[in-house]
Amino acid sequence: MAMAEMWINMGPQHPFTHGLWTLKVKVDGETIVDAEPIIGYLHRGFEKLCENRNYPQIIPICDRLCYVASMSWDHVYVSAVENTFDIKVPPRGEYIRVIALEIQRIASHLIWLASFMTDIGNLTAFLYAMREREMFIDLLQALCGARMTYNYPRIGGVSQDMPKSFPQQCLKTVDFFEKRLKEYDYLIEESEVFRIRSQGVGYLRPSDAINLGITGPALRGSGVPVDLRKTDPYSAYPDFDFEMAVEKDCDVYARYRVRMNEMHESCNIIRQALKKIPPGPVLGKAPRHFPRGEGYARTEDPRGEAFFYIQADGTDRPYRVKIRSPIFVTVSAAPAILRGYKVADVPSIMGSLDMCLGESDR
Amino acid sequence: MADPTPTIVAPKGDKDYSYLVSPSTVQEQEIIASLKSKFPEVEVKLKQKGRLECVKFPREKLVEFCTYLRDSLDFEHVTCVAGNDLKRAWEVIYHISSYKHRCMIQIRTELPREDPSVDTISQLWGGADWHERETYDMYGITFNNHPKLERVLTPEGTDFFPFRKDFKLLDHWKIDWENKGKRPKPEPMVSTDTRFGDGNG
Amino acid sequence: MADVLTSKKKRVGLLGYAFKPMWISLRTLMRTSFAGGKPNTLLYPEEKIDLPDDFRGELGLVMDRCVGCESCARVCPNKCLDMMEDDIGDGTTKWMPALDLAQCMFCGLCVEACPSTALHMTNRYETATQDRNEKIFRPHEWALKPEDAPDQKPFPYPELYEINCTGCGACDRACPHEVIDMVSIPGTAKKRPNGTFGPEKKIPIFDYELCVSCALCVDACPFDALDMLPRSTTASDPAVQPQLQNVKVEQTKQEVSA
Amino acid sequence: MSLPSWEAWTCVWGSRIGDTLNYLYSIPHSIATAILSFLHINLPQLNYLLTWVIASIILLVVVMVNVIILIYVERKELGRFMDRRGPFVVGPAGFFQNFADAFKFLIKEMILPENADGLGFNSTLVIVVASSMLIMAVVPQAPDFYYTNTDLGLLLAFAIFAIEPFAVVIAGWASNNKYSLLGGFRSTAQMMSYEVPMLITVLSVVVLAGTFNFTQIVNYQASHVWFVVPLIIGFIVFLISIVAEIERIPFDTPDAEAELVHGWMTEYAGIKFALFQLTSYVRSFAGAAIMVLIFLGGWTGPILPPILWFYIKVYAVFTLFVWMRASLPRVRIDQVLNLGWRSLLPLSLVNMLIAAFLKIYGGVFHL
Repeated sequence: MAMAEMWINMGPQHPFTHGLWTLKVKVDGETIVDAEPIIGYLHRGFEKLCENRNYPQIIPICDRLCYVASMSWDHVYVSAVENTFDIKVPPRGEYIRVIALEIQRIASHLIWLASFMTDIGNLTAFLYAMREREMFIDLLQALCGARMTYNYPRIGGVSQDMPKSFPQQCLKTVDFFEKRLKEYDYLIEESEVFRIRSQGVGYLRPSDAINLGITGPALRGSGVPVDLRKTDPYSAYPDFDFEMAVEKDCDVYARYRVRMNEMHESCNIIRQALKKIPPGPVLGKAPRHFPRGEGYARTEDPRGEAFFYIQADGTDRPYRVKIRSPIFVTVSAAPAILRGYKVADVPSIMGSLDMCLGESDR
Repeated sequence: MADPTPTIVAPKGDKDYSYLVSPSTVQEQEIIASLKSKFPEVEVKLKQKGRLECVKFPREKLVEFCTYLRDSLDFEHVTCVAGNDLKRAWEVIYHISSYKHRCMIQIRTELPREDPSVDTISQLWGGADWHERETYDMYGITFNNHPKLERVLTPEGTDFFPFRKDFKLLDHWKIDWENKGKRPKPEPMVSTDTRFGDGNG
Repeated sequence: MADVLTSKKKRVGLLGYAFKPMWISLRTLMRTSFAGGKPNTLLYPEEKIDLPDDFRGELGLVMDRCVGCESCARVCPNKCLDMMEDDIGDGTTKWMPALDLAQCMFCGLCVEACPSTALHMTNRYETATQDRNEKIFRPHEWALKPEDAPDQKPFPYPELYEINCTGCGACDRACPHEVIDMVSIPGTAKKRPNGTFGPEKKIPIFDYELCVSCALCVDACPFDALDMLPRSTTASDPAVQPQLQNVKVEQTKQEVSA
Repeated sequence: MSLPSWEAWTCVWGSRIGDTLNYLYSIPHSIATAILSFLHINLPQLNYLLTWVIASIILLVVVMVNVIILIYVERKELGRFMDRRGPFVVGPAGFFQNFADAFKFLIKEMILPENADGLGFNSTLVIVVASSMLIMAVVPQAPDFYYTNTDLGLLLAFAIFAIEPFAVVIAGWASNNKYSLLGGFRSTAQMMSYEVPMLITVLSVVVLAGTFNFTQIVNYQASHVWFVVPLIIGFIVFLISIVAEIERIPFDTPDAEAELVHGWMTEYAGIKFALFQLTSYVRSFAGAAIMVLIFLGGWTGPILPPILWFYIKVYAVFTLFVWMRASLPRVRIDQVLNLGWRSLLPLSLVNMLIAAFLKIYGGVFHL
């Protein structure tokens, strides 16, 4: 027996949205019957902006695609340009990029953890995660001088070499952070309340996940072992020994564990990279004039598959830039995931998908 | 009476994807050969390792081609659908990737200037749905048989397609240095969004 | 499965109902409250974070060093730098950039582009105001004090990769200061099939005394034959220049062969 | 029309006349007597009424001061649990931050939403605030400091506790907001499912003590043993129930900010919102006080005066609430209800059995 159904507008000003978007849910009592996401509040015409700027000038606005994972977006743009014009990056530049990317991945996952924890009502874990994130932001600040919008990668390398004290500081931070990760296990994972909020909630079938185009930790949480760092390696990732985190439970809890394990693996990669880093220049020769051509790059963003497509017409500006944002696709799949759950599950399910509307709306 | 309340079923017994860990033994050349034998008029070439390319694709063949890609060649994932304004024509660029064979195919389809429409592939891959909506939103390229071809990023009721090349951006304003360095006042924006007719809350 | 990390699930147990998480928060309470511990937060207006030297804060201009080359205004993605004539303090005027800080996105591209170390990103980051118009600065209004100015770095000058140069003269046409002179190299003229000789190959010669390092020639060169490189010695010193050029050419040849 | 006789009042509210050992009677009585003799009025009914009014004001002030300290304690403790500082700018160690917040709420606009039901919207505020304050009227704080000491104190306290959900569901409906409506529903459902195990647990205490009177329950514990020892299951059930009753994390589903913006309070702004927040702390204080009285031996303790022991215990219990809030995530509403009906109700019945067993064979355990 269905009760009177009603539409609830969740957002754009709603504590669970983490950005500006609206989720219209049709509820039957407290059960979600249907949902409709509405995005576009942050649409800045990013691709058009890129068409009106020259190649180096696009890097700082790529930061603004998603300011909790700026480095990843800088990197995917820069590597798309490098793929398009066959620009070589010196090995030291690649290694520093990998270090920066992995630090950024940890920082981004910590932001995810923080916001996810507020979604399910644990403010303490939110503050702990933000506290740890601060250490990694400090590292990135030491690397490039900015805390959020880095503008660090350049076409052909990175803008500057890392400071002398950086490796030591980085190792110290990573070691300290792994201790703190154990604390999180106690605080969050081994708590029964967290288990009942996350287990059996937000099922995402693997076949659905692939068909709907969901990528990244959400896909790996459904038991599909796809991590572009492994399956379509780029940059210096083939040099490192790491594993991709995959869980088979397909629920919110699985996605949580995937991200926590990824943070461990990122720590591993940072250690290996600092050990193996070769000497040499960090910035290769980049042309000032770009020929015609087209190319693309795809990388494993903290949120999924990030993709940049560039068409160059021989001028100093790209003719067409297309950005594939993982969250844009994930939002479109929200109704399929949410159907059948309670209103109270909306924050935990959408939180487990790690929303970021800056990159989604572009 | 509305739909019955959906019930939640744990996804047990779904397809096991753990074989994706190790790459398949199928080479890109075999994929190309297979495509060539099935679609002789389509030109597929290998750009680099794991990167296939397919230019000047005939738009009538698209759904057939994509169905073959998905069902027979294990291209499970559509990475991106991008529109483009070539001025002489419209273009839709598909990037479809295969987790199994670890490769990606780029299909560029040109549409005539006067008829910007192409068949949808969102029935094949759900992930293409919003990309096609966005392409419609930004370029006005219509996708036949698309379940819900509406504006997605711009508000409903927008009467222009902002990424077309003939859509001119405003000039960058200049600071009025004579008048103590004031910036010009922006014109007030009027929202035309009508999506929130459903009361409050 | 190789390459796949699936760690074992932690057991919740009876303690997990409330005591494990409560133990962690209690430990934090102990650490922050007793034994001289203190919470992790900084009391912001009183305490401030330590910033690295290369922190990218508010922009500052060293007026003495500015050569008016407009590199910064050209490279700025937001067009927040606007060139204008302004007083430098002693009554004389100079062509310098004005700043609209409200448009600035602190990317630092202008600082990298500035050849004369006249632009500097300071450690100031508290830039909030009530009115956006307060953040529009004429050149002398955002000038740095001399003691805050960064160390001066050597000017970069255009260097020629001879192997790429076709002698088209685009750099000569782009140069605003008549630094570049196109000179023919004797003996490089190609013999045509009909026996006549074509024009001799030309290369640019730089008069570094006049150069302001604006990099317009580099931007103009269609074949990437020019690059801006810092030179510690006087660039016009004839004893140094040929050697440098030889090194460059060898490097380019190695790159090509590789 | 004449005022009702004293006896009519006292049959409900317990004996107050001649209760000279109660400071909350003797002090107001002497003030009232002084005022009336100064005005040369000799009306015993008026004296009684004035005493009552002054006693109410004193009680209100005592509760409010406690609540303000409570909020401060919560913010500070929560800060330390979360590795931050809590308030520290306004006043010594940030003590006056609450006043600053209250002042901020005072200067905000009081909004009545469009299409809201004005009467329901505003009357709810009165009902919620008044009923919550009223709980403290029947809860004695020391043998010589109580407002009333009626024989049905325990039952009356929970009866007043249960008024709020009605007001909440009215508030949710009258706000004309879907979040408020859902919040109101949730609040009512949660209250209903937690009243039952809580009252059964309370009943087990009553079975052991043989009375509904708070003072006698405390005296019984003083002469025998604190009820937390024999009725530990009941204590846990009561703790969970009271946290659900006063709607704190992990059971704050009616105003879960991540799901329903602020639940039934969403549309209330300014001082109305501040009063609701204050009320929730009054309810926390009352819940902690009742818990102390029926399980933790009330005001009994060595050396220190009873009123101090009472407050020490209340603040300790409140710290437990804060600690739980700092550590646990929020439980979903259907899980809250499941917990109430499927786990706590059987447990409370088991606890009742234990109490009955102890009552019959209590001599063995000196109970």
